[in-house]
Amino acid sequence: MSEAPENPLSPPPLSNSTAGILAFAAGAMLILPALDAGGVIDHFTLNLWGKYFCYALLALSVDLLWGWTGLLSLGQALFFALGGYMHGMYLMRMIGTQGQYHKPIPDFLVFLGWTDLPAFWKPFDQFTFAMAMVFFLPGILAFLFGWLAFRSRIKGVYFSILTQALTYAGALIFFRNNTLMGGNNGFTDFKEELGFALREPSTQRGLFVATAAALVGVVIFLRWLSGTKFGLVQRAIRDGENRTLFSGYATPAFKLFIFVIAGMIAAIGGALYVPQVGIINPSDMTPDKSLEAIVWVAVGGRGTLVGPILGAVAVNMLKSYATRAMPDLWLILLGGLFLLVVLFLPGGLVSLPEKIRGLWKKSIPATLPA
Amino acid sequence: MVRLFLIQTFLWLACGMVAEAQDARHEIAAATLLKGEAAQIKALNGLMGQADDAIFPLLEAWRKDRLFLYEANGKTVPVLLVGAKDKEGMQAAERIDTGKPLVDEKGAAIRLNAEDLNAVAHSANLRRVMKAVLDLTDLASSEPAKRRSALAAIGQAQQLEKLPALEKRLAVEKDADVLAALHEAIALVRLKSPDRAVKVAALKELEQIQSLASTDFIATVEKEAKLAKDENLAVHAHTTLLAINRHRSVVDFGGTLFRSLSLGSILLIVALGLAITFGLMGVINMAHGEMIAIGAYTTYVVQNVFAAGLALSPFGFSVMIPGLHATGWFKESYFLFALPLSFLTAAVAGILLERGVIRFLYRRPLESLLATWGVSLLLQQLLRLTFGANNVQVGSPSYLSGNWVVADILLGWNRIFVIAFAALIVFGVWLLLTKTPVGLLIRAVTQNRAMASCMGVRTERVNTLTFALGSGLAGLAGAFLSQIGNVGPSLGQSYIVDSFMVVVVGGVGNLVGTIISGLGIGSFDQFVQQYSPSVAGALTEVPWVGGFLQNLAQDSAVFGKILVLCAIILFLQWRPSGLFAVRSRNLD
Amino acid sequence: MNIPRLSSILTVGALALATLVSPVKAEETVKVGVLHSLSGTMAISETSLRDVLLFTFDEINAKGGVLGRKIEPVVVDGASNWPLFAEKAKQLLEQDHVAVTFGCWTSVSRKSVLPVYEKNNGLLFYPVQYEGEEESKNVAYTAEAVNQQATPAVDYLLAQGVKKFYLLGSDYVYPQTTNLVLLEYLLSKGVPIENIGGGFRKDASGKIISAGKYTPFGHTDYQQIVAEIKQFAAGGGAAVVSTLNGDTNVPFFKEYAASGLTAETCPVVSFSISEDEFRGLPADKLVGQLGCWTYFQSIKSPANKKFVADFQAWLAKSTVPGIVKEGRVTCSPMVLSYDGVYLWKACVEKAGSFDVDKVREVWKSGVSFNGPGGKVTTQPNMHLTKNVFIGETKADGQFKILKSFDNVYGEPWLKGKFK
Amino acid sequence: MAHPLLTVEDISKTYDGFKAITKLNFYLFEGELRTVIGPNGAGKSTFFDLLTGRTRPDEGKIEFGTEANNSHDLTRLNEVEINRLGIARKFQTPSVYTEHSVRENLVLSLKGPRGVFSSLFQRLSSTENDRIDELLKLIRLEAKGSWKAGLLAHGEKQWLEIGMLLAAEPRVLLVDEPAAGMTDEETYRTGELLLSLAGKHSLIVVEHDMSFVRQIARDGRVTVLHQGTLLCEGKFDEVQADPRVREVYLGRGKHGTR
Repeated sequence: MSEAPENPLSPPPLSNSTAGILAFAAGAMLILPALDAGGVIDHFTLNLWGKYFCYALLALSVDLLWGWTGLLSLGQALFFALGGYMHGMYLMRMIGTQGQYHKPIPDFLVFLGWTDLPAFWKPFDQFTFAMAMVFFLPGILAFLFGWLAFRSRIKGVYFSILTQALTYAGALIFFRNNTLMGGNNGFTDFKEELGFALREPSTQRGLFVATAAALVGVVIFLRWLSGTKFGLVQRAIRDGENRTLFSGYATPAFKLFIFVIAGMIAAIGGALYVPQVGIINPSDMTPDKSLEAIVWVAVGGRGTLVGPILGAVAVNMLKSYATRAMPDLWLILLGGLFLLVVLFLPGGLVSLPEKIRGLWKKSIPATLPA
Repeated sequence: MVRLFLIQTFLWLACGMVAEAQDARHEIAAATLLKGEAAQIKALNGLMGQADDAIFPLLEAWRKDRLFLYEANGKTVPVLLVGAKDKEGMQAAERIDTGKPLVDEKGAAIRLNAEDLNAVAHSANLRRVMKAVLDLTDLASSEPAKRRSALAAIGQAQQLEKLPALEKRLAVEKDADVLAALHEAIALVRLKSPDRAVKVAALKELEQIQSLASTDFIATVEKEAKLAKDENLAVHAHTTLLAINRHRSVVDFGGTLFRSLSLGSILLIVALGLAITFGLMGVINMAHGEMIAIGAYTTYVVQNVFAAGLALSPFGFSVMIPGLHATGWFKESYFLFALPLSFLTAAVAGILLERGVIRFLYRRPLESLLATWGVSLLLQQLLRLTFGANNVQVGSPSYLSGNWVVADILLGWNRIFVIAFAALIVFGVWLLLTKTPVGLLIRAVTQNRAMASCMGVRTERVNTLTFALGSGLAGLAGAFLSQIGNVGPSLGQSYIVDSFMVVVVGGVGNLVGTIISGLGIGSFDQFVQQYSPSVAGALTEVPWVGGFLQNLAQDSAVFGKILVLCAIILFLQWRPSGLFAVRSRNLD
Repeated sequence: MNIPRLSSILTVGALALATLVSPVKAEETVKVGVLHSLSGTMAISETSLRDVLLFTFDEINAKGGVLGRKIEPVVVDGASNWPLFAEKAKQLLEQDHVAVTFGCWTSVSRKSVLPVYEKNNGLLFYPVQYEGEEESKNVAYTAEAVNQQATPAVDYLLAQGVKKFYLLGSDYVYPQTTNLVLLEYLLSKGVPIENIGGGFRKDASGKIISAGKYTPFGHTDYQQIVAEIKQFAAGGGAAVVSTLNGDTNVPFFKEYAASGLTAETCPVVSFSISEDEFRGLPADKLVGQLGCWTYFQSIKSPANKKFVADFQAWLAKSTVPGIVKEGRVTCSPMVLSYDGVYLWKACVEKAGSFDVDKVREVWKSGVSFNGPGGKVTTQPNMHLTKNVFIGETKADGQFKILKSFDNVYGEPWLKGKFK
Repeated sequence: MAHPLLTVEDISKTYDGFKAITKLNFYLFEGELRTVIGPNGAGKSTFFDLLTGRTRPDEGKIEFGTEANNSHDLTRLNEVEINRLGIARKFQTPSVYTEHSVRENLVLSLKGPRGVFSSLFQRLSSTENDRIDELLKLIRLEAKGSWKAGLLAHGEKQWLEIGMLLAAEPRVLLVDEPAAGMTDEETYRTGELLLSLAGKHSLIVVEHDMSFVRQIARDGRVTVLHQGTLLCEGKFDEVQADPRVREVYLGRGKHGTR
């Protein structure tokens, strides 16, 4: 035997890029809060990075489906927001009587004429219950929807459009004030989490560390998943679902599993997002938000682990910068940039160095993408 | 006293006498100068029933702020400004009391600028009196529509003293519709009669003519009868109410059918372009909504070109599009010009989009979704910077306003037009695709690109052409939506989800499917909207989620939308590739 | 190879951010935040407020600024995205250290930035009619409270002999709260419950807790609702109280006109349509419909004439990208923004400091300003006393003033007041 | 006579009015290598689709199993269930996972559990590794085990797909045009490989290339389909001599038999 037989089912050594992202996130987890505590960067910056990391989790969930399984879901924002809402319900209960009405139930219930807490709100007084629901509700919804969709072999564009419909329906329901989930205003004005005041920088630092840790954890999990036979099947579904099916793999079950996992990853992002951003409302679950997350993945580079994170951070950084620096033109800038990436850089930012190297070597200008 | 006056009025009317032209003018002129609402109301009441041709235009002008007070030498003269404005905005002035031009001491006509004058004031109460005056005048109007609206107003006012005048009209009135309105008005007024027998007869009459407008008044009768312990009358009133409500449910059903058809047509119109770009070409064009917006803005521009022109300031540069200053019939015809132009503009935009972006992405459909979404963001902001962030105003030509009532079901002309138009463009597209060489090429390329290419078809061109057609249809849809909805930068966003739903449910690549699914989704939505509040109670019986469903069903507009989406998800369980799937034996 | 590549990209990003972190402090100016949506769905309304604020700053700067310092506006785009509003508010307060912010339109945007202002003890001037039920020491509500709009309008309708009221709104907090207050108010005025249209919502025990018909944002199909109103109004004496928001007014009114309903048969009083919104409506079809605000462009006072003329002149020579110059009008939220800037200036000058606590103390002591809509006076509850006008629309898109109520005290807490 | 492994009786299938298969009867016995020929549109692919559960027949029965009272009704099963019974299919255009390595392609196809959760924690045993090496050698790709399958030549992909079928150790192999795109030498080797499989496995091979058919049908029977019906069945020489076959399929010219 000329070469040692490699075993595809043992995870290959960490690739440089994954190691890079892990090192970066782990580093950020320690360094940024330290810088913040030391007054080198302001609380705003730390908070902003916390938000970017939550978006990175959302982007990873999109990529798990789109980049690795070939399922373009326009519904990830729904799971993200649901995760946020589940955590938000706990945070709303923790406001106690510090609201505008100084009543023991959330303000929006008071003005809707409620005097007692509706039954489905009651268990959310418990942090553990709320955290469990962060996983369960999006998980159950993803399971139900995925079961229906995959069972009837809805795929490709149909799947995208159907998930868009799901998100849209979710947003419509949550927009209603009478859903008793805060309506258009959603949840805001949170006061404390587990007894820590949310406006304290130290609490925010803690949340940032939790977010960075969650990101590292998810990256490690996805890294592991991609190395298992499951990962092989997953990518096989992307490249040739029929072959997979005729090889005896019940692809609907695999897709369903991934869909649920992706929904939960998005939900973790959403749950961490809420206390750091301070608001969750239905506009976060519109199809547009999902599309935005897909943009991050496309810009960063799909089918990789680094790409979604890089894309989420880079695009949002640009957005943060441009909405102040060029409030009238930033959409044109962003839309245009995005168009260029899709057209001329299908591999996203992660493929940029290679592309540049390619250009460097060839004096002939690159041809248009196929 | 009033009654006498009215009888007198009708005597005049019957004789066709035109009297006291001077007097009515003088009375109105005097009324404009009176201080206080009460005095003015009294003065105007004096006009009640006078059949003077001057009354109508003068009171109309008063209501529309075209009567002005001209002050000179300490005297105030009420005037009406007539004729076209000249360069300084001056118009000829006409004295109200005489109807003659306003002249200065030397006898020269005075021209005035409306901007410099105070319009004669009027309050809602005053306008109501004016309307009452006009109503009675209108009873003898030559236009049946006017007579009818006058009768409706008189009936609702329920003034017994007007009864004789109404009864007189019974003999004179020939128009069947107006006669029905007259009967209704008389019966309504008679509900106020102190005579119990008259009341019961009036109830019978109302039941017979199935008067929807009368329910509140009958309910009052029922309530009063109960208070007066007149059980019998109360029962009479109640049965009448039940009968009318039965009629109402028939009307509601008919109305819902019509609204279904109209909403379905709108969905069809907005989805048709998509059925071509997405259905036939497989391009997911998220900028489809912006193509619709482009069509709507084109209509806006055309409208303004026919009027006074349009000044725009894109990116801070001022651009002036001159206007034709058209009037009357020609101005109203702007919409007919706007239709082809919005098609063309959107088609050109489509060509640019196809050549600039989409042609690189034919093999990557999901990425065409992303790229066109970027285009959609870009276009929205461009529209915003060009036309402003606000909605712009697109008026409806008079032939698209108003409505037609059939058996108490209201059919708006704009809606009828939309339905007819949808039928027309569907037919047009069908003709184009099946009966023309271009259509043959389009179908050939969309079915088998490689083969068509081998046969010498220039597939690139056909792609561009097909995309242009789809975009053009979106533009056409935009022209139509401008008639029923707002025209603003994010206009297209409201329709994009719906359009995709229609195409997907219909089955990609199938026009018949698109038609059926458009109409089906429209009907589903309208029926849920109409009937969901009445089933809300029953929904509590659903296990687990009953309370939630009931709560949801109360908001019928949202419930309709949500149920449509759920129904679509379940429908695709049954037919995963839409109503009319193109079944193939190929491996995907 | 990959690690340095990645880190280099991130370094560039961090550098870009660093430029934001260290804003250059200029001593002769005072930074003022402008936080409105210039893109997204709310840009339709909010862009005009940005315009009028820039105009006001220029006007004040031309006269020497505030406390001798020129106003330096920091304009950010909230992009109709509420979490972004919160982020931008943080940026304004924590990085730009603005002395005051003028901004927000929707309730949700205000709610999303409120904790940020409270945490940093900032000051936000909020100019748009709102639902009340809120009182923060960090927000100066120049906006109309419900009793400066809805209840006067209903009083007017009752006086006009209207007997039946159909409540219609977009499904969000402002319409819901307004209709709750109106339900109580109408019942207290003796309007029987069957004469209130739009439907009722009951709680678990069957008690009516809210009224009105609600449609989602961006709803485009009002056929069914208009048909319902047509039946509701068939017997005469009815009016529609509309709290429909933004875009949805256009399809509603187009449908309304097409159904043959007019201001005479069934007037609509809208609380969200100002002159600015009217630019997108077929005004000729809506003649006679009612509006209720604390300012109309048609007010014939010298102060207003000057304001309108100056604003138009400023627009004509403005070079700000994205400013539309033609066909512009002024409206209540714009004037309340304008009044807000001048009230802030007055408070700052009286306090002799930009310090938020000092400025607030002056505000609470009662400061007046003669604005285009007449005199406005600050109240201890952070709201404004102002004149209320009821007007009806004319074919040229302006309002004719029918009635005015002088010096109406802004009262945010109305729920339960009329039982 | 033994009970057939695969019993197809009176099946029909119509697509939008087009009769793809009409009243077809077909029996395959254990260990048999059956060659199916027929002009384009004869219904060969539809026939495979029906056997593998990709579509369902409008009528007729398809049963799998050598015992009459213990056979599986394939018309009620889906692709996955049929595959798990041991019916593997090779598609007309080579269908391999282009982004996976050749080795991974085989790993995915190895006989073994196919469930979601088992796949999460499954590790390759050394026997399985040996089996993969063996297969790589058989399909002559041992030097290219770590290549991306997408980079292989067309013929190599065909081989890989056959290898993937074998990895699953099926009872029946449905092979659709295995020789397409191969050189003469490769074609010959493919034929030999298929012949070597007969006996251990049962095979149905659809093919156009007549010299290839002649090679693999030397011992077995040939079925000729025409317009969705069975035209005739028998030894290659008998079939070739049949005037009806000559007319519809071979008769049109000298290039009929190469």
